[in-house]
Amino acid sequence: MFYDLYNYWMVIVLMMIGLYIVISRNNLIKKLIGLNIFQTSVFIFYISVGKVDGGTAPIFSSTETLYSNPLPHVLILTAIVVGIATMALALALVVRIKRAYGTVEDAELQELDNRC
Amino acid sequence: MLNHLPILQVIVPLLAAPACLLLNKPRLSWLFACFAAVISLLISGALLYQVQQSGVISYMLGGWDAPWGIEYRIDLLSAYVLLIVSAIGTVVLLAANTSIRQEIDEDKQSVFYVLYLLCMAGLLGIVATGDIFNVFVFLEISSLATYALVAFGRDRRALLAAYQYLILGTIGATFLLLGIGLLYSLTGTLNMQDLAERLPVASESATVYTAFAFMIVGVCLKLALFPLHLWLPNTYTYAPSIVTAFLAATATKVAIYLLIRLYFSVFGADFSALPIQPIFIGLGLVSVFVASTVAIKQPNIKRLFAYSSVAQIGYMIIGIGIGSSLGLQATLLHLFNHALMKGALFLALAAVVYRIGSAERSGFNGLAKQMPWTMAAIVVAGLSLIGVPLTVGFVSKWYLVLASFQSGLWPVALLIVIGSLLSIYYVWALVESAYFGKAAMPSNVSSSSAANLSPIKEAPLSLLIPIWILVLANVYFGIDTRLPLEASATAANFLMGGGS
Amino acid sequence: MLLVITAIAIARVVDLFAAVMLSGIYGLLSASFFVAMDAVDVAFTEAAVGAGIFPLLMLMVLGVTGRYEKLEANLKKPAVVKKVAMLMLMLLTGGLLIFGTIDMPAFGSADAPAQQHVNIRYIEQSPEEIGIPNMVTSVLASYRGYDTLGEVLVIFTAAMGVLALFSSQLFSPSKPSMQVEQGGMRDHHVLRIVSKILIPLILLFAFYVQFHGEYGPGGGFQAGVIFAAGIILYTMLYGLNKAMEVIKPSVLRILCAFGVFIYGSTGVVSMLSGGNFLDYSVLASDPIIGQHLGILVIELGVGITIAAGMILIFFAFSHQAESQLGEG
Amino acid sequence: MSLSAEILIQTIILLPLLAAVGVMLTHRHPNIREAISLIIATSVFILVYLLYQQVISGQTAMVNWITLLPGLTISFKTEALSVLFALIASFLWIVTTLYAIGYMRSHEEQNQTRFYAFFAISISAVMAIAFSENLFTLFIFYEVLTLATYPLVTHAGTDKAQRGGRTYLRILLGTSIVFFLPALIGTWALAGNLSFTVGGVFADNTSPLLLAILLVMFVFGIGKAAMMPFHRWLPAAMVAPTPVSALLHAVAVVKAGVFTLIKTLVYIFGLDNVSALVTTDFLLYLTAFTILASSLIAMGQDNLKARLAYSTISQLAYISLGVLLATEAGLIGSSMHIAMHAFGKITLFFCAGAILVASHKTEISQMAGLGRKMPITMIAFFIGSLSIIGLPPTGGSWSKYYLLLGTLETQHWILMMVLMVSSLLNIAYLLPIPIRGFFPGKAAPKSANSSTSIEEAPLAALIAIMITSLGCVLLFFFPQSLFELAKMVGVTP
Repeated sequence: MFYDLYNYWMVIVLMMIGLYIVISRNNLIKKLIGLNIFQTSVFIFYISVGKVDGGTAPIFSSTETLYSNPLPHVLILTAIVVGIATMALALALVVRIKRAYGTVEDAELQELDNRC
Repeated sequence: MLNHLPILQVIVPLLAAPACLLLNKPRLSWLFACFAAVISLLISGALLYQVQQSGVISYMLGGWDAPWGIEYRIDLLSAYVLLIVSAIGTVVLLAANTSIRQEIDEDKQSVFYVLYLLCMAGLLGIVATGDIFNVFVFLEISSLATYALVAFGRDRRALLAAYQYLILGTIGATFLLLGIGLLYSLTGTLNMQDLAERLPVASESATVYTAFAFMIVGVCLKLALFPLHLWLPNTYTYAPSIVTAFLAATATKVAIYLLIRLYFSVFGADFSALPIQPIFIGLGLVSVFVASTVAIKQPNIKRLFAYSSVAQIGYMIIGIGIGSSLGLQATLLHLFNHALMKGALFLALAAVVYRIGSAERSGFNGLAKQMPWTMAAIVVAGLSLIGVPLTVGFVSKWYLVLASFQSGLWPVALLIVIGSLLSIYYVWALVESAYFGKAAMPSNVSSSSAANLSPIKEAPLSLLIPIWILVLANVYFGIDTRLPLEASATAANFLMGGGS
Repeated sequence: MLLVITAIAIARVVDLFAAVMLSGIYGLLSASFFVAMDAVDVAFTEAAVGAGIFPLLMLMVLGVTGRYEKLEANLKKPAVVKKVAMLMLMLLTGGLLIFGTIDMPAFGSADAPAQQHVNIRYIEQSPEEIGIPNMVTSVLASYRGYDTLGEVLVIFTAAMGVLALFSSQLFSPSKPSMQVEQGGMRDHHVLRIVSKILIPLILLFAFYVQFHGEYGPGGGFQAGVIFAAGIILYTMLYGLNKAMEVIKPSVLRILCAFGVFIYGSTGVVSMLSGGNFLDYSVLASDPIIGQHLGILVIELGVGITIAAGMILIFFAFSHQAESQLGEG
Repeated sequence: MSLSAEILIQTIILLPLLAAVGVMLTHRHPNIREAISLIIATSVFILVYLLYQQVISGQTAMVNWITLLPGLTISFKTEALSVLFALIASFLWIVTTLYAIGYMRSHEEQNQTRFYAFFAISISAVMAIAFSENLFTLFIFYEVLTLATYPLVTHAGTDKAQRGGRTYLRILLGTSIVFFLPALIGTWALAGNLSFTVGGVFADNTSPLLLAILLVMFVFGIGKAAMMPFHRWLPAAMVAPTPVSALLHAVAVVKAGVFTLIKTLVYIFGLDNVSALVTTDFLLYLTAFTILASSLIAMGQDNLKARLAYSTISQLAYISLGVLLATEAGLIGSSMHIAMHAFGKITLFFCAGAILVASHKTEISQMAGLGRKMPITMIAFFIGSLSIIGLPPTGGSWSKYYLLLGTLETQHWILMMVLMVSSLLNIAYLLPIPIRGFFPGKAAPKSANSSTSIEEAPLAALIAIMITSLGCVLLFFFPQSLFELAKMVGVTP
């Protein structure tokens, strides 16, 4: 059983690391990197679900009969795009924040806000 | 064309968005966006009618049958929510031109309308679809658009608010994604209908519970249920007023819809191995009390009503938590009603911001003399928020209390009522300062500089008309309750009976 | 697993530059993992995005915001309680997930429900129904074509959002002050010559990927990203202004919207020809040819939007970075 | 009569609204404005009187306006108690308008148009309350009345007025939302029906415990009845101009409260049920406590209006007590006391206002010797006091008599004692005012010096005072019609 689920558990560890970075770090960019790890771990999870032992990539060929599941791949393609889109927007926000406040540290931002 | 209505509902604003971009003239973009919004409003009306006449409409995208392709599935509930979203979206958009011209640089205005349409299309897409992964995709469309819209705010804190919202929203969405993945790994399908059929087979497994928990938490992040509401006040406060009006009236409503859909349709109402109902009721009550109490002290009125939104969401969650058909009906009613009243309130605030430049409480002193129509709108919508008879707010409160009585939850009923007492406090304080407060300006500012400031005038008609459309809707549906009542009753019964 | 180690390293490292590099490595690693899991299409994309676009954007932002993360020690109150609470939250979520996985079907087993239900039709019938061997593409573009439309719109939304966030000076004529060459790579003749050969190849490859998607891994999205990468390379070597002369942002904007239109109108046309939205079978007399045609067209739409969107985002960022340098 | 009762009811409710509109339209011409108020007030009274004749001859009528929710309608019906209440309120509206004209002009109040307009709206709400067919309709107009009177209470616009207004609103809205509304919904959930029905709406097998809880919630929820922990709004509302205090807080608002209470107890619970419930005794003693406590507080008040306010609280408790006794005599006593107290108290308030206008005095201690200057006012005050105390030859003696009879019948000796003691207290805090007014003694020579310029109040106000004090006396000699109406309460639908 341990081996059966090994992959999933690794995913969980990755996820937790990502999530930890997101909520514990002060730097806005670092948070985003964490968010990226977090999202990617979910991608890995999906792909793991789709894997079939002994299967090959789901491209039809006359010699193969066992394929891995194409559906998760499709979903994750979409999810990756969504992820990068989110990142792009988030980074744009960070740049604007930097220009407006002069810092990208969460705690400093809070202080600046409280002061005014 | 009639059988294509479900997809047109979403596609019209969706494709209007890039078209809007090509126009590149703010005024033209606005007109075009309005045009698209009105069309989608008409479509949603037609859809509701169709569903009432002939039951659930199912539309296969790409011509592939349901579990393989993506299905659009419009039942009474989704038709009802579609109508709310497109109606509010349209009315707010009508008011947008005036307010936006003042709050946003001219060269960005057409991009604003593009994003607005995208956001609206995303929300409509969430409601219309019958495919759970498709929900995720459209959720992201609307969320990304929302983040950008919020960042339009003039205050630099808007950026920070958008960033926070983005982080939390993405975590929420990723949780949802994870939940979807877990469900998929168990059932091998993504279609909601199909999921509902296949889940009972697997329902005793820990994986289903986990999936359920993650999806619910993900959605609750989006709908700002109490401990997860932190993003909402900042977002609502610093976003452009129009955006706030739109978000408050629609985005959280769609999240509630999603919660209902997941809870009742996908997992089934009798999925009761977890003590989910007491949790919902408890969280709902805490939301009502904490948020209302915090609201009382807010110096910024936009923020005040943002907290009040959190409280109102609490009411809806209580309705779901009660778990009876009547409770669900109360939630659905409140969904509709809250959209009307918050739409009206935030639009009226937009008008105030338009004239006096901020929504600080001090600015409201004596404002009733200068902006009588706007303030009257705030009063009526505020009364509705409190739940005074002859306004819509009363109807939903009535049903909520009735539902808790019927389920034997007397203390809950009493707490709900006491909760609405808190709303009297914050609404009345505002009304009082507007009507009886002395305008602070003339006394503080020396007469010479007061002369320089042009006197505050009533908001322009382009803002007043949409505001009063919503206000009158508040009153009209408070008196003639048949439409929302019937729709919500049937939808609730359908969900309770047919969903499990 | 390497991924975990990298992730932990990212969490520890204070130098943001290093963190970004590591996350690039992380992207590559996960891409190779995807290959091992038979997900070649995904691996392709992840490699392009996770190890390419994402670190690139990150680096540009770092150029604006500064390289080092401030240690918490420098700031007030480390808040032990908060940390403990976070850790608890972490463990709780993780624990719940592990609890959730206990009942999951074993990894890789062929009879798991995920492999059974809907999947069977995709694998067994898609070659006949759609007529193309790459099942991922057929699911992506046809069975779940609507999701892909959504995906395109997400990129479109993001591009719009980025545009909205950055002032639109991007579209105004470039300022002369930017003409100063800022050393670095732009002076390397070798690089210039190599890239002169390389960039057309990259673009060519992009087109190959674009139209090859039906048979092997690839498709509109990957092609779009590669195309964008080519342009980005060009920009890095020749400077933003020159790149913007070659491809005008306003044109990009139109292209971006245009791609969405291509996709959408395919749907509308199929609707007008009597099918449902995005039902390609009705596009030609023979359903299979219709499917072919439909997929070809929408992949083109995807490619155009993605490429235009990515380049637009990149331009916006680098414009921002340069103006920052100009100010500083 | 050619007019059908249905039309009468609706006209009665809508006419005051028309008056409000008319008042607002003619705000530039005070004379026309006030003429409109007077004319409409008179016609409303005539209409109510016509309705009275129909009701006394045994006819009933019902009007259904809108169905808000299935089973929840806004509709109106004629009934004995309704007519009784409407008669008093509409009659006193005329008188008060007359009085207000004199008072407001000589006092030079601001925003008179707003005053008359909201006044008319309040009356409309009162009429709607009077003729409500079900508890739900009643509740709605109960709230409307609260909101419509708020601008009247805060009329002065000063900080003090606003504070008073806030207390007013807080307690009235608070109780109605925290207790009244849940009780209402609870009733709806238990009985499925909110129509006023003879004998009550609850089925026989309804849990008595629940009913007992509901009863308490209703009694507390109807904050306008000023039951004791929730009485504070009444003194707070005395910041209002005197005509407002007179009509609204001696007549319309507080009487709407006890009216609601009677309606609820008689037609929702049914008197038989009420007497059987465990909490009834508790409530009875609470009313007794209210009577005594507020009388005692009243004695300590030097401000005339405040003293009258506390007196009102105690008199309202009489009415609540009567109906809680749940006997025929008690009920008759309560119903009649609505009328008697209305006439008595309004006279007293008018006098207070007249004194204020004429001499700018608000404190009782300054009023010694005033009887010489304002003999008519002080005589009227004396008559009003007698009626409140319950001494002949005033109407108040009848209702007191029936209330006592009620306590006798149910053998509540303690309550009887309370009533007696309270009457003594009434004497102690009311009668000294006119007596000292006429016979100041040597203690207060100062007032005689300073008040040389004091004259009687304006003529319009004086006429009003005379009418109401005459009313007090007349009601003693001709209580017949009121008595008949009161006897019909709870018997005919």
